[in-house]
Amino acid sequence: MTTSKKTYREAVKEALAQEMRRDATVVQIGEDLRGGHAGTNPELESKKIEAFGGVLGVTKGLWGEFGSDRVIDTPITESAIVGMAAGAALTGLRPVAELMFMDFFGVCYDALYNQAAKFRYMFGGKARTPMVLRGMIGAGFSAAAQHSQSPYHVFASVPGLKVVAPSNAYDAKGLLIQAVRDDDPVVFCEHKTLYDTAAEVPDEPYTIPFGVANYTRQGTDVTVVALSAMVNAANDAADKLAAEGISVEVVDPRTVSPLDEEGILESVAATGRVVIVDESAARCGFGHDVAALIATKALDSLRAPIELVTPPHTPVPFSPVLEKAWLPDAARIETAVRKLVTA
Amino acid sequence: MTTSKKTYREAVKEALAQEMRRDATVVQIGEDLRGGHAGTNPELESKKIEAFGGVLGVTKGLWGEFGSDRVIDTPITESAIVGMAAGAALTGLRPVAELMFMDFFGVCYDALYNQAAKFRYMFGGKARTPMVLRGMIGAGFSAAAQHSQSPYHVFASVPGLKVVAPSNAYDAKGLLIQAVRDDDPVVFCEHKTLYDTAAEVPDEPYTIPFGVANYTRQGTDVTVVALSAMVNAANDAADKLAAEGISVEVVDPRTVSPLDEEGILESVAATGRVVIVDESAARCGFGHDVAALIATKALDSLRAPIELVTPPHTPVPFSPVLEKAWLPDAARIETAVRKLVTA
Amino acid sequence: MTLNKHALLGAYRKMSRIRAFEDRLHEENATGDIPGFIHLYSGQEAIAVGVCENLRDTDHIGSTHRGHGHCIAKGCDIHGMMAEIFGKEDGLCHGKGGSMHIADLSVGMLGANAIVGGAPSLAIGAALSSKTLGTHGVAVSFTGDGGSNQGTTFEAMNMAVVLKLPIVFVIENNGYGEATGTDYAVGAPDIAARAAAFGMPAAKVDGTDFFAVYETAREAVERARAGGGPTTIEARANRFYGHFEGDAQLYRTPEQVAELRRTQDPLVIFRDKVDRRKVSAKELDEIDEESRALVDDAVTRARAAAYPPIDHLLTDVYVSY
Amino acid sequence: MTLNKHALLGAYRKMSRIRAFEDRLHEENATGDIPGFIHLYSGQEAIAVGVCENLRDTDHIGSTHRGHGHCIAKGCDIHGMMAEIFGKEDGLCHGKGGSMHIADLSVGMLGANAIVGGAPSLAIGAALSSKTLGTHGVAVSFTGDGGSNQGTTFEAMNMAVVLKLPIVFVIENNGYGEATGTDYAVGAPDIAARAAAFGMPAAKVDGTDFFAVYETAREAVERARAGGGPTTIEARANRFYGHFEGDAQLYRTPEQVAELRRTQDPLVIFRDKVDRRKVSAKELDEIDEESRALVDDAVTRARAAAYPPIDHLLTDVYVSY
Ligand SMILES: Cc1ncc(C[n+]2csc(CCOP(=O)(O)OP(=O)(O)O)c2C)c(N)n1
Ligand SMILES: Cc1ncc(C[n+]2csc(CCOP(=O)(O)OP(=O)(O)O)c2C)c(N)n1
Ligand SMILES: [Mg+2]
Ligand SMILES: [Mg+2]
Repeated sequence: MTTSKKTYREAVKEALAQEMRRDATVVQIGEDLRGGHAGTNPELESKKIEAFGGVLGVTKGLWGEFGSDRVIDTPITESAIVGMAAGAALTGLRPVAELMFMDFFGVCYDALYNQAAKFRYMFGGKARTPMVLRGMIGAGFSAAAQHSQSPYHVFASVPGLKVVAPSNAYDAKGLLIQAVRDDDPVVFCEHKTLYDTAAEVPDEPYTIPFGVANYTRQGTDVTVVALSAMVNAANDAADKLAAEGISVEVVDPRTVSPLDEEGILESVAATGRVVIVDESAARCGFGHDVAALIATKALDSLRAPIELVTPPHTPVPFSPVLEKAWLPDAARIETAVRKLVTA
Repeated sequence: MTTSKKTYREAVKEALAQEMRRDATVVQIGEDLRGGHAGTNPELESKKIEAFGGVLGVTKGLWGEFGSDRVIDTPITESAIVGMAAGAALTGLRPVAELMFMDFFGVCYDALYNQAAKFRYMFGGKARTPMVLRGMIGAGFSAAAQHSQSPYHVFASVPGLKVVAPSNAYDAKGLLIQAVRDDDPVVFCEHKTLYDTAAEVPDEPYTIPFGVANYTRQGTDVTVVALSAMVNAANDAADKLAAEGISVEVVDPRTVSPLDEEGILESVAATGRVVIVDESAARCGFGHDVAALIATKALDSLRAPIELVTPPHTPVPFSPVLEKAWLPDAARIETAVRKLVTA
Repeated sequence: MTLNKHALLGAYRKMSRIRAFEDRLHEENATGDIPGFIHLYSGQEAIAVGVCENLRDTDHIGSTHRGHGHCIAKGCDIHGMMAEIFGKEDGLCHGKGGSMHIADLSVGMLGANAIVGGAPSLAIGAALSSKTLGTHGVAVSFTGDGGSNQGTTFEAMNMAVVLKLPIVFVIENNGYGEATGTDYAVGAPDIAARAAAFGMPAAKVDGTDFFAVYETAREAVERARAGGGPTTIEARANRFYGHFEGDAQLYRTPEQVAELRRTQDPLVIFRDKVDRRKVSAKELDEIDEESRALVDDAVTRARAAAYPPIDHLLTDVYVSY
Repeated sequence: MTLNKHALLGAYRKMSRIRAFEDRLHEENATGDIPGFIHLYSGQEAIAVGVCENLRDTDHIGSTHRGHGHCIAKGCDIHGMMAEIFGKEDGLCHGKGGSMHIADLSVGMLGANAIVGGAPSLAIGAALSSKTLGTHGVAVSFTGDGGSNQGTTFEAMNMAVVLKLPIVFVIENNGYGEATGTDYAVGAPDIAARAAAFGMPAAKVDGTDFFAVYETAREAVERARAGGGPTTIEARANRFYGHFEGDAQLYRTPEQVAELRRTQDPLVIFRDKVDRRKVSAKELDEIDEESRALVDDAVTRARAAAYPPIDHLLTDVYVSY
């Protein structure tokens, strides 16, 4: 299998394109996935120009290859987007809907959590809803309080939803292909600060199973559980601490739901010390979920209290100085690790 | 101060009525709070008949006293209800909006979590949003998957929201009056199975501060943290276990956010064993939040792993036999407690 | 109107079954043995049946909390429905859904829906599937007058127009959303006109008259099937029972309800309007008898049926934590 | 048209300030020193100003992601706005909000809003306050053509009609929602007609013509203030820059934009239409000068201003965990 250096953005796009080639029932639905419908530029249709290709260019190229029937630009109408995707998934398509910023789930959450997520159970196992909802998460772009959130913990608390948050280009491609092929609704969270990060990524399609954590650093003193963009911060901290002689293991669960409980517990059992880094929330977030897992199932292996590194319980501030202080970073992780090993 | 026996339903209604009498800026907004607007029954207006008074009779009587300008029946339009309440709160009113079933937050969540909750911070402290969002939570009524949920964990994860879930009539009245007087948006969760439970409740208005837990049972062997309807299950379990010689302390935080961290940690420090009972979610729920609190701040006092009693990670099933198995009950709490004391 | 005898009897049979089903549920509910909330469809039969008689098994419908009529009209099994409403393992959803979530994808029924305004966007999804897969299928979204005020409904309408989807939005105007009058809650008196302003043909029809509904729906379904895009139909009828079982109906008087039952009963109106050369009163009486017997059997079997085994709590969901 | 000289100069001053503010931001953004996303209002000045010149300080407006023009029209301080956009402590929101969340309740500005369709329901809330408290205040909701497709917008319209709220819904139709044409995304060609179907007066107006907007808005605001309920105004104008700064604008050609700037500039049109006996070109030129100087000063001060102290991260929220 050949590989090449690809950005996270390219990896996502390649996954979508390859699945669309493989399976004619895969369609994309969202706002400005292409951009330029109607409007007035005479060259657009004839030259197959995309005016946008997604607001950050992720879907650029798909419309040219697959056309308006499979790359469906919509009005600004998220509840119809998600509801339509759910209904289409029930009836033969595999829609990939895009929410642009995941923060927008507030205008359309019913279609996701009360409808799509529940069909299979509520209908006694007689329905399947193979849809993916893609969207951007995360702070770091000065996009302010309504465009910087990471609500994957909210989605993960819903039975019936699968929730994915890849930290690198390789995982992004493999997990997205898996998501498209999955028969349950999957929420796929793309961290906006990761789009330009690159990795060696196979050119052919491949899948990464859900619920399998990735150990991005191996170590013996402290386990750091981190997800999405926080994995990079954790890796940086681990590398820095390694130089100081502290051996850190970084566990990236990759999927919030299902969660690789064993993958986390095994590492904690070995190190006895754990830092959980999480961007989602200071209360009732994903970090708390992992902490509860450990406190209920591996308490005896803990040699020190769990350290939880999250943003403060405030909205995301706009000003870059405040936003930087808001976002967990390598320095805070290092402090937490040092506290544990010296405790 | 005189008291009288009142149901939870009556306590809620009395809180609303007394606050409306005290403060002319308090208004009620929701669907069928009165019921009967327009329609065709000629007696309605002349005799001040309410056709509904809320779907379970909670607001019955308010319209007769305060009229249509302060008890505002709306179309079925939750995003306009919550958004209108938020805008009204910014501009001089103290609206109490009703969502009927909290499960409906999916159609209107943006107005709550991206707007009302964020104004104060996002506007640099220059705004206040004194609104209350009331609604029913909870399973046990065979109301099925879309009318039985308890999403207070979702609300509590939002900075800027206060979240209340009273377990008895006394708390319901005092906390609701507090909520109406509060200058931040408050989500007030009424468990539908509690409406007919009664307690001695003062007739005069009174407030209960947010963030102060109530010890409904005092004990020395095991701490049980429980909220809303789960408090009754916990109390039942405690009484039963007392007969067996196991001394259980039941801590009812009453408000999910802010949370009385000290009130919980103090009890855990004393008993060293904790069962957390929570109806919200099997993943990323309120129970996990409490477990994380203990595992990060009181690990050393723990003599055994934390026990978490939640529903399974499934939607709420309709059939009564399945719903009963879904809902945590006294028996499951007893099992968890026994496991801890014999560990 | 080109319905032959077979079609006329078939249509009446469905209306008759709905009526028998709902009237019986009204009684069964009084025994206290039916869990949860139920919302009865009696009085609106001509709408569900008038529309669905134009549909194929492979067409799809989205429904509401008041869904029994839509289920029966679209061909759901009466026994499976009754067992579901009683919460039994034999139910169409094995007891996991209940009255507000009855679904049967094998006949194109996408589910009753306990969220007002939930169905329209799901239904346009089914329409998108038809369009994309080229199946020439049509989707129908049933929504109440109350639900016609939800933003989700308007968004689905606009999307359907933009994508020219094969869908019919049926707005069942029964005069009330719970206890609130349509004349209060719908700012403009005309729901169809509101839909028309979204850029699609919209018609108003007497929803107590099967023949009128059938004709109007036929045109809309044909247009959709031929690629002509969406239509809205506002159908006016009445519900004969309360909003849910247990509703004291203070918003109308018993005399008003009696008058409605007397003058606006879709089954009676069918009998009045049907061509007597094709269909005799006796044949219709027999159908009514047969409906009651069928429902009676369904109740007996549903009551006798087993509840789901407890371990089914954890099935039908991808993973149990 | 009864505007006196003072009012005419006042209106032009606001349009001129908006233009100077946005043109300068376009340049400042190119330096890379402005954090986050900005959306410029140039080309639509006559809408914000034509509407807001009818409002009092105690009236309220809800706004959009493209909010600078609304802020200035409603009287927000230019220095406070600029500092906010640069993320500084002196900003109207002390740097916590940014371009998409500028608010100043003291002048009735309820906030720019980064959620498309966010403002309409907030604005009806302000209208409800006026009605309930008897202040005779009026609320205005600004929404784009794209935002006019959101269900939240429709729900607010219906609620406003039902409760007869003192509100004006202004739909700014600039032909695009991001890169998608209005003629694609709005199923029916006529946004005003859609609003009218909700049961309120609705007007279309040339949004490049201050005088036309002012007159139309005056009528609507007077009706609202007198208790006559809501109105919708669809105002057609163009944005001269991309959707956000950084947009390559492939959906239209540079020639098309140049043509728009030449023929549909609200400031030029104002100059053409204003009564020259009351207002001279020189006076308007002076205002433009003054606007540029003001904005220049605002940039200088904003750049020099301090960022918020880190410990402000935890203020302005009820409690820090
Ligand atoms: C989103 C949402 N809001 C409110 C309700 C509560 N509710 C259930 S049925 C109903 C009335 C619906 O009225 P209509 O759409 O006219 O249907 P009908 O009951 O008349 O058949 C309401 C308000 C709900 N289930 N979902
Ligand atoms: C709920 C929501 N959906 C999508 C977006 C992304 N978005 C921001 S501005 C915009 C276009 C808005 O178009 P329009 O309402 O016409 O306003 P304009 O930009 O033309 O002023 C979109 C889609 C958003 N901010 N919020
Ligand atoms: Mg109705
Ligand atoms: Mg626009």
